Amino acid sequence: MSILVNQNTKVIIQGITGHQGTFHAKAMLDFGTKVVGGVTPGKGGSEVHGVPVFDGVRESVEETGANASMVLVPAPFAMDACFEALDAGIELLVLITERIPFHDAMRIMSYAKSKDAHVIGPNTPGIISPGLCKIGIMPSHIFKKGNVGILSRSGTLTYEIVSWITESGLGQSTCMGIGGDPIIGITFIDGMELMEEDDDTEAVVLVGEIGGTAEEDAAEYVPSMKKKVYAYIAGQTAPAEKRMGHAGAIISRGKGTAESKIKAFDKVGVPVASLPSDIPKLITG
Amino acid sequence: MSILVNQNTKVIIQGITGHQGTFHAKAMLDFGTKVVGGVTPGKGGSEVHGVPVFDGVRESVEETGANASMVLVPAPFAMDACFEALDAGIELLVLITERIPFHDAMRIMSYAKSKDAHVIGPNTPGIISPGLCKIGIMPSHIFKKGNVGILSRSGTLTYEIVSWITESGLGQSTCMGIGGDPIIGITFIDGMELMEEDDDTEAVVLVGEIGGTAEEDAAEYVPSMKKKVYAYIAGQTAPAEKRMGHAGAIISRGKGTAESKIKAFDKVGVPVASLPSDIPKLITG
Amino acid sequence: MKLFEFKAKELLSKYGMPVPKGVVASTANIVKDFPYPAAIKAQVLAGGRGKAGGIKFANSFDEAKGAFDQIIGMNIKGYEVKQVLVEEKLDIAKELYLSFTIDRRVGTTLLMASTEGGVDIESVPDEKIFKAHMSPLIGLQPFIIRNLTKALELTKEEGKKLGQIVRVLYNAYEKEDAELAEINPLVLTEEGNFVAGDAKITLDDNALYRHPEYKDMDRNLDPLEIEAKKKGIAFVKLDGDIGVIANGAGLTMATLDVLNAKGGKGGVFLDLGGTDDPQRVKEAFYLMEMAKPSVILLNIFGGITKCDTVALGVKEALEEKKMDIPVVARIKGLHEKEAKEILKDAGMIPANTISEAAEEVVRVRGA
Amino acid sequence: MKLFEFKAKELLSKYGMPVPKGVVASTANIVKDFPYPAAIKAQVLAGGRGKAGGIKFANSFDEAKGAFDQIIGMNIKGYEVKQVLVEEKLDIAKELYLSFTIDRRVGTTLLMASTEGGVDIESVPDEKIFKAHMSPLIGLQPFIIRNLTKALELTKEEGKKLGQIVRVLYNAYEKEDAELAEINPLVLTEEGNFVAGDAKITLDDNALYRHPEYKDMDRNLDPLEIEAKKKGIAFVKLDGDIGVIANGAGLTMATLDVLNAKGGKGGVFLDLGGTDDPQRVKEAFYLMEMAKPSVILLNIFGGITKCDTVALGVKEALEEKKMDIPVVARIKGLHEKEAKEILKDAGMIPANTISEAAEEVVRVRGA
Repeated sequence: MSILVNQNTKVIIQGITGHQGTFHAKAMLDFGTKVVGGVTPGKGGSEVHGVPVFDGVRESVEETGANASMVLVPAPFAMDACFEALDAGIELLVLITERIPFHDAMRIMSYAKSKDAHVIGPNTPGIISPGLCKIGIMPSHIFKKGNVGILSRSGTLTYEIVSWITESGLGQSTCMGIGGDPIIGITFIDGMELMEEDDDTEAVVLVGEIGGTAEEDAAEYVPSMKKKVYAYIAGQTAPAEKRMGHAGAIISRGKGTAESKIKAFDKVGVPVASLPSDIPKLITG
Repeated sequence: MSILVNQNTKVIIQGITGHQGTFHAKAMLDFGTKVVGGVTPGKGGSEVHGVPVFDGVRESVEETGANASMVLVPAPFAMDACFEALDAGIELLVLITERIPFHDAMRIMSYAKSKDAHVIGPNTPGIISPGLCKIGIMPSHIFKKGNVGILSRSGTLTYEIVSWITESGLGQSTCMGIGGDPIIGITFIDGMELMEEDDDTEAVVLVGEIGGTAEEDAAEYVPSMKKKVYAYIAGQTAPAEKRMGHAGAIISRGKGTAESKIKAFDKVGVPVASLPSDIPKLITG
Repeated sequence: MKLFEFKAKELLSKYGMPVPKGVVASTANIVKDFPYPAAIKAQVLAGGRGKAGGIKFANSFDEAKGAFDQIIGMNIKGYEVKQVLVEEKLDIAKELYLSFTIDRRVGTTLLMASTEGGVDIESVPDEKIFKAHMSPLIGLQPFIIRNLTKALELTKEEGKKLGQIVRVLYNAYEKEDAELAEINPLVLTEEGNFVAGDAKITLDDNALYRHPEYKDMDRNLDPLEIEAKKKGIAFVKLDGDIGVIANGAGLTMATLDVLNAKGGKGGVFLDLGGTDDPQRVKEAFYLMEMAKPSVILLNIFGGITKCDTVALGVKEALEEKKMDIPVVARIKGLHEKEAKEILKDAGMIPANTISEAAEEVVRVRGA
Repeated sequence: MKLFEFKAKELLSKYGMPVPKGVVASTANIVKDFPYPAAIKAQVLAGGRGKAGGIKFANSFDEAKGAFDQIIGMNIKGYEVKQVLVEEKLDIAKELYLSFTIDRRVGTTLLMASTEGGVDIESVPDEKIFKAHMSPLIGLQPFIIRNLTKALELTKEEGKKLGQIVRVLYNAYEKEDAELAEINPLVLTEEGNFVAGDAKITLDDNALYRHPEYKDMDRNLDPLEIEAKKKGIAFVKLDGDIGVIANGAGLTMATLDVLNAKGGKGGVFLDLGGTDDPQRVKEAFYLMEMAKPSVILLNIFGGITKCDTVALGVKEALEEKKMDIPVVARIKGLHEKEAKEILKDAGMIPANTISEAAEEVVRVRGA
């Protein structure tokens, strides 16, 4: 098993004909993901790596039975793309797009909730269950089927950690980027709940960073879990009031420090790695 | 059992200090409904028939644990009252208010759906399960516990039919007014689904009227039910393009005629009474 | 409330909708200086006026005058033409259909558009109509316009212009609390611009309190219906001669149905609503009297409403106005006995059921 | 992007917010004709300026001049005061707090209000703060204002006026894409009117494309940070002397953390993002050079990004600018081998892990 996606997930890519869209359509197809269609207004009728392109999402859903969409359209058009997908009945949105205005993100999340749909992201590398499904832009080759579940606010840092896990001989059940923005869909807690129920996941790794209270909230949830949780926090030496690349990674008004997050994890017995490469060592003990 | 309400439903009344509010608070208390509070902005701290009045819904929910609300506030303020209730976690709204603008009603229904809450109405007399709970303005004394479920777009016409049912020796499981407006929450079909599952309901009576296609839709649903369905349609001799009192009761652009509704019921074997008083005769055969 | 074409266009124009240059007139002389050729269009709240001869074309003032004389005073589906819209004639390249309505089935707004404009949308095959529902929580979004443009197979340039039209129409529909905002035909001119050839707007009566500017607008209603509306009484004039009063819209309709089934013919539908205030009941009876019915059928189910106070109102109305119209009364429910006494006192004919009352009414009328 | 107080007030005023009469000045002479008494307020993007002596009062131009000279050029939490706001002095009856912010925890807007205005809201006890979340699908609704008015125990008259203020602030917050719109204190004057005593507005950087009017606004950023922003590179100046470049914000932060743990001190945070375009990489290195770090730590994880093209960009940058800053490079992933060759060629010091690289950087710097 896996969380949120599996071998039957049928995916469309909104923005498939762009540079990124074409590249990752291929990568996802190579991985084995059921990419059943793409959407680019005005490009309906064409194909990308054999995948049919449609002008609108409803059309693509009607023709292909897609239930998930990866959104790669530029930030100014992302809200519209999400609304279109949600109105067409898409149940899982993987919102790769960065720099979506916060007010747009709030509208997207609220509307998705009203439709009982899930949103991963925005500003996420996506979700991958090795051997089953990848919806995202992660490098497939670093992953290996296994029993470590990973939830992360980051991209490359996750790959760094994943590659250490894979090199150590362990593998991943599902690895999900929850997104580096302040307003996101699925949270650490949502992911932990799903992983707690997932038979394939034995341990959960949280890759957090400064900003917000997502890690503190996650720590509060840990005691209700049977599975072991590990964490890494980036930004321990970041200054206050400076946005560290990610829109969500900012210590503002004294909130969101790495110190507070590590303390919260310590309190509930979650080992916090001091180096990304330490994660597999913590897991194997 | 019953549908949507039962002996544990805790009800607040929004607009309790008005003339109607005070009157029906008493009637509902006399009936045995758990009226736990009322809301009238500016009247917080007072009491109506021993029921505490609050200034806001959230406060009332926090203090009383209410999960349902009867809304009696005037039409211009109804949307706000509904939003307030929904944001405070109310799960069932009984929207008695008439003449709510259609655009407001659409917003209320969509927002309620986004909160997984139910709305009965607007322009409904409410819902009653004799012996268990009444949220509404119906005359309690005409009802009797029994096994006929009633779903109606009307008020007094329903009472007329209910009194014939009661006089015939039969009784009611739940009687719900779905509302006389074009935009309503719970539909005939929603009610039929619930009644099909309800152990206390043996037969379902639909009291329809001209306008819209609610009866035709209901007829389409009938074959999937095990329980017997009966119907009455008001407005068989109403002219086109004239609103017959209810905002929803209008034959417009050739749609919504009684003829079409009766035909739809005939097709699926639903006996349609020609007089309100015929309903119990049809049920008992 | 339905708006006349010229009112609808006036309203849409405020929101930025391109409409033809036009003048409303009740006498031909007003449009002497109009730049002809022009279309002369009857202003009535009924469909199919074209077929009925309510639209003519004129190349000069003289021709316009002739057309005017033919159209003014015309009767179209029971409505007398009192005003005429003289409008610039458009160079039509295409005629589209565009509308926003409330879809009661889904509980949200439905956008419909078609390349088959200029005819009744009911007659257009379904596959030629683009339909999209819109959640009021997000409103009209760009993707809907995109999909619409594609479905109508418009050029990019046309699509862009149509998008603007769609936004304007939606804006008006929402801001003005309309039940229906329809442009049919939406004309694409030879110059490549969109213009509203016709416009139908129905405003939500329930929301008129938010739009007091329409309060006194000609409703094309019967004078008694206007009077009733002012008093907040549901009153509908019908073809027959028997007045039906009941409490509750459904019950009033049902009473009318039974009456008709028994061979009577309803002339007035009057719903008292939930009131048992004798004063309101009296006002309702005064209205009924003004409609001059041959007989009145009164049907009261007293659930919360007290029958006796209703009866009291009726009695007082009959006495004060010295009404000699026979009244057959069926009254049931709360304080039924007292009510029956009062009605007997007032000389009304009693009945126990709706059927009985209807039969009695037919008998009394025939007598 | 944070706005200066005077800019925030200017913006809010456009939406109808009452603000004190005021003039922004960088020299005292500009405010010769101001109707004193006045408040003289340092314009800096830092909190706590009152305590730091950045706010003074003046009864005359002479006094104002004195205050001016004291405040201008002052350093408040690292920010130099370059402008001063001279503002009419308010007759304060009450000081309230009012703000809208994005609550990332809930994913919706949070309204906060308190009667304890004029102090940092963090220091106000929770039970003295009214909080309400608002779904963006329905926005600010009357019931929220009603509950707010009640919670603040205002009179009906005051509540009505406050309602207007709340609506104006929400409107500005939403329309301008703000992350934060805060009025603290919201002054209730002796005459019974509300006036924004101070205003803090943070606009969402992601939404600035919708508000081009703020494009060139003084950001109080380091010149290099401004340069980087223009190029779309995430670049943050830090206290130390070592430049850290990595790809991805999380990885760059992690690299910085490891470096600091090993005794180094980061002077620049530079996130290359997902690019492997040598031209972009070169631009980033030019920026880094301008920051004059003692050593550079390059950390690339090539997942999708190809390590060799990144390496190529680095090499070209070093060569073209004839940079003699030592670079310790840890590079891993796609085309790792080729990349290592290129880096070796360019004279960079190789490392296998982040820890190793950090240790090497500290060693090189010390040498």
